[in-house]
Amino acid sequence: MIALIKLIYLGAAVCFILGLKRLSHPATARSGNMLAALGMLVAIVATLFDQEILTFPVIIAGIVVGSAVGATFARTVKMTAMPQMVALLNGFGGGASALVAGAEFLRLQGGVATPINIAITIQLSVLIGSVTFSGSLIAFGKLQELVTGRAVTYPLQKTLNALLFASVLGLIAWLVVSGQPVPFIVLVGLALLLGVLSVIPIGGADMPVVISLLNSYSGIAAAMTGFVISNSGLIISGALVGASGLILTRIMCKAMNRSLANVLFGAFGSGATEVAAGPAGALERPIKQISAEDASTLLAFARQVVFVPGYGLAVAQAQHVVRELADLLEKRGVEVKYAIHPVAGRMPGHMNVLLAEADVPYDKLFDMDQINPEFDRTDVSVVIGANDVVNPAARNTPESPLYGMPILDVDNSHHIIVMKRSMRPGFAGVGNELFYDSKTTMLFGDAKDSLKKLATEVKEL
Amino acid sequence: MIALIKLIYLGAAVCFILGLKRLSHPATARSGNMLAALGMLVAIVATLFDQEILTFPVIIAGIVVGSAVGATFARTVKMTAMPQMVALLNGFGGGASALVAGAEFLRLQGGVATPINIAITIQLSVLIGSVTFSGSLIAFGKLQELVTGRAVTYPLQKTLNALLFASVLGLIAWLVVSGQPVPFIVLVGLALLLGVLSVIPIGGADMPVVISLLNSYSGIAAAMTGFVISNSGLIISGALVGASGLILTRIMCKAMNRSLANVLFGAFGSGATEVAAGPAGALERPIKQISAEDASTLLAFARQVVFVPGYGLAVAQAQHVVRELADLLEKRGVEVKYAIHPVAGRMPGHMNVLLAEADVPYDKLFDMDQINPEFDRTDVSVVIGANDVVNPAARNTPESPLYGMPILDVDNSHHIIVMKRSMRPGFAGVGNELFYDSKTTMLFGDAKDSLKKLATEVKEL
Amino acid sequence: MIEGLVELLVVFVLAMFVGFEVITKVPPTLHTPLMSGSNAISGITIIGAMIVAGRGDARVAAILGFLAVVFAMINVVGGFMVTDRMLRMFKRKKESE
Amino acid sequence: MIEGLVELLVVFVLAMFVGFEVITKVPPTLHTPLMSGSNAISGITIIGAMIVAGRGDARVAAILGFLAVVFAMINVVGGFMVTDRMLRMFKRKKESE
Ligand SMILES: NC(=O)c1ccc[n+]([C@@H]2O[C@H](COP(=O)([O-])OP(=O)(O)OC[C@H]3O[C@@H](n4cnc5c(N)ncnc54)[C@H](OP(=O)(O)O)[C@@H]3O)[C@@H](O)[C@H]2O)c1
Ligand SMILES: NC(=O)c1ccc[n+]([C@@H]2O[C@H](COP(=O)([O-])OP(=O)(O)OC[C@H]3O[C@@H](n4cnc5c(N)ncnc54)[C@H](OP(=O)(O)O)[C@@H]3O)[C@@H](O)[C@H]2O)c1
Repeated sequence: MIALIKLIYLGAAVCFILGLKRLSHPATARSGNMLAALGMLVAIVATLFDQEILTFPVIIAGIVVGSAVGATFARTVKMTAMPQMVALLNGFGGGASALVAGAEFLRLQGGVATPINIAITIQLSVLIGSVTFSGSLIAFGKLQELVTGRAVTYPLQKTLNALLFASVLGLIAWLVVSGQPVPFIVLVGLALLLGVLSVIPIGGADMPVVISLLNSYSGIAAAMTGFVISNSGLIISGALVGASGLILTRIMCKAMNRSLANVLFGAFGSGATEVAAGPAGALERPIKQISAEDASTLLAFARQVVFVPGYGLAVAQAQHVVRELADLLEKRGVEVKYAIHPVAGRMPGHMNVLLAEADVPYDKLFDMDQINPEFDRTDVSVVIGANDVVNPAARNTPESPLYGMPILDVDNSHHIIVMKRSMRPGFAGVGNELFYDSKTTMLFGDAKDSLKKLATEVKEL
Repeated sequence: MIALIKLIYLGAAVCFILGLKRLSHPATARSGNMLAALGMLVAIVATLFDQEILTFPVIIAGIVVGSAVGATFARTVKMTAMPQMVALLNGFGGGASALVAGAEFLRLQGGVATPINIAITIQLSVLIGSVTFSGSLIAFGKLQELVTGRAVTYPLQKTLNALLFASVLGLIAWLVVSGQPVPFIVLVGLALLLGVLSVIPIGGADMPVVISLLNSYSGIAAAMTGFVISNSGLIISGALVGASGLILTRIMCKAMNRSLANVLFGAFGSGATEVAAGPAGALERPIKQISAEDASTLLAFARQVVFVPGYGLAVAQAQHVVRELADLLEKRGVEVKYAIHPVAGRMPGHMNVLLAEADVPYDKLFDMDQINPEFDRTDVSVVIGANDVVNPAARNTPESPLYGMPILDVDNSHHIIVMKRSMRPGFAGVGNELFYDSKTTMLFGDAKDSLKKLATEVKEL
Repeated sequence: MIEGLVELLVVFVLAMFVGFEVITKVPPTLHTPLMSGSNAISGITIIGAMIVAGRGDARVAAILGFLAVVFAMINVVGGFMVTDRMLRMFKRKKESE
Repeated sequence: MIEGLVELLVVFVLAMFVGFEVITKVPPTLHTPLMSGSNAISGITIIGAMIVAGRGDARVAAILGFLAVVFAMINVVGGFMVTDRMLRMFKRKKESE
């Protein structure tokens, strides 16, 4: 029986592996997710036959409540709130690992001395699980704007965090030796605090990277739990998630051309830099503005128009209007394309998801590599609430924090219309030469309003 | 202590994994091999501390003898005899697994009843190990031309092999139940026979695929041995090799555009097809011949010459002469390139190794994809003992066994000179339209002789 | 005991390798679904939660067990469903191509 | 006993996955060295051979053990050295590029 259950766990782990493999290719992603879910179902059912399980009511109650809550979350969440949703779910996963380890700790209190390896893994499991829990909740709060999205900094921040981390490790060492439950609760408290304090100094826009990292942690927490209860199913799955989360984090950092250390400790997007770089340059130099009327004429008589959406599109929720405008232009014979930068917006694939929601056809979306050679032949590029991803400083200014990031070369097109509300900088907090380019005209205002005006004008032409 | 040894085995396995990863990229391959060797060394040293080991003389003697023999093999083998060397070494590996399982079987005879899972894995280990051993030796014999390289076929061959296989499985089942040693020896005998009979019907040129498959078997045999002695180091390494061997086999089959089943059971390169397709076409239709003198003039005054080496280059050992001729032509200002087809010759990378031996600069060798667009601009292509890899039937004749295999498009060049000894077909046993092309001229004779003549003529020009 | 730990460590290391190898060169478009999908997989801790909750422990441990099951289940169900919702969106677009 | 077997099976399956993932898209040039390199790794059976040979068994088993060590060692030493010889050849060419 035990052997059979273990075999089934192995089967579940194989499902997870194959599921993850499929998840990393667009065509097979959906079936991959289903395969992984199937593996989970099988593992859960098999566990019901585990001989260690004596009573079912608590389990069944837990499963029903958890499933209901999870399903409600998943059903009601808006597409644009996906990143914070993932953060929240991740927090629950980490919390569960910590709780399992806690229960195990309590149980072992009664009997004989806990073997040292179990003691260590229990503590690690609690530590990682609790950090994941509170860290994920903060990430959720930042993205949901319950907590400030800015990077919160204060003096001696790093020193404080390092001290906290050291004392947690010290507590674990102490616990391993003594096995007393009181400092155990302290450990939980400190671990939760550590999670909060390490995520607080990170800017809201870096949250996807943080979530990916915390996701990796929650995998490792699950693996640790596996060590605690000697279950290789948990270990495999946990390690899988741990490793793939790390890789994903690295891939995301690369796409932004920043190091993980810079993301975690760089306090990117803190108020300080933003103010310094922003208005200073803005006041001094002349920019050209354009009226909605003129802009619409420009668009209507162009041969090729490229829309370059960015974070502002998401803020303004302008995805439907942009589609409407595109339809109008296409009816007039204008070739319309969308240029999708890999880190436009605030989560990976942000623009794809938004535009997909507005039913923009898939074949109109172009990757950076595909669209960059096209700008030469583009009459008008319309930058809709994008900033950093079209900042030429990434090519020209070695001092810029953006330097080295591949960007969309909109400045190669004949005209550029930039829609934003002000001269404020974007996520990286730096000014943008593009706005002062002789070919650039600014159309100030909320992106949705501006686009609506354009659409009305084009209709009347 | 045991835990430490196990940890070390894990370390060794990690070395193997990283080594294999590096081995699959040209730039890192050599360091990968060294890393794997290091892992092996560490594993061997750690094993010396295993508590099961009571006496050392036998071990030391075995290690000394084995190392000496292995090193001698490795030092003295000619570069061109590499495939058979690998086959031979592989055979020893498989044999070792079978021997270990055999010794374990003998030991367990004395005591209590053998647990069923151990009994099964012992038998499997012996079976796979023995098949690998005898199969590899036959592959070695074929390539070394101790056994005929042709596909040996006889009536009811497949039926016989299937029966043999079934009876081996039957014996294993019987053994598991009874545990008697006599049929054990029979098992070994039958397994050896099975190895011989499954490789005999495969043509010599398909041996690289067979060796890769047998290599995969020897990995699985090692893993089975790991199950027998409950050693996860053996299991990991064996499974690694087993899986990578399978993948490699598949990659190689794909490069030849054939299925594994076709390689194993297709009796490709058996005498039958060869005779049927060969001289029949050759006698009827006119071909053009060229003298060495005319050919050398053609070459000397060309702007670009592409050499297309094939199996005949290896047979004639003409790699040094071709280099000499190329040097002479280059001195006269002719642009010389080499076109390397992925399955030219009889082993993967065959041409690369040969030409490397003759110090042909690496950057003069071009892959199929790189060189194919170049043939348009090529004045003379010199086909040196290649046949199938330049056969246009692969593009035009759906009935041909070559159909679908990507080939070198030499027929796009202005002139083609083909060097071979006769009109006999190549490995696939089919005629070649290229030889009747109006742009093609044949230069009959051993490739080395012909090239020498050409070199002499070019010198005198 | 320690020996058993090493066995488990072997499994852990191998699984890490598999994880590393499997997730390479994912296109940025798939980062978010991949993140939430693998996040759902980390809910495998549900197994541990079930074992702890079903052991019929004393009061505090039982409450912890119940909470663990709830938390893990939220992660699992929410995770897979959210991922599917996201991927369905991509899918639809592809077909209309 | 059977349970232990499953644990080992877990390791086997995971290692297979690693093997599959690691060897993808190898260029044909490297097929032969890769084959002989991985072949040398399969000589890991030397560990089993050493254990069997060192156990101080009765006559037949001892002979088998000795032969096993010899065979495995030929595979290991020959395999790695041959691979290195091949790769050295490639290497040299690259530098002259
Ligand atoms: N995609 C990811 O996964 C990810 C993850 C982490 C970080 N990031 C970072 O996020 C940045 C993304 O670049 P991005 O160009 O998309 O965005 P951005 O550089 O942050 O710029 C967004 C612009 O949109 C404008 N905007 C905001 N709300 C608007 C509204 N309602 N109507 C019109 N305009 C509005 C803002 O200007 P106003 O305030 O003047 O309107 C701002 O300049 C990159 O630096 C990237 O590294 C991305
Ligand atoms: N590379 C691999 O890994 C591999 C593995 C398995 C199978 N194969 C198969 O092997 C074939 C390789 O194609 P290929 O074009 O290289 O070879 P091929 O098609 O076998 O043709 C070789 C030609 O060389 C000529 N030749 C032999 N000895 C010669 C000598 N001393 N001087 C001059 N010519 C000589 C032969 O003609 P004469 O007898 O008239 O001289 C023969 O036509 C493919 O079918 C491939 O699928 C390759």
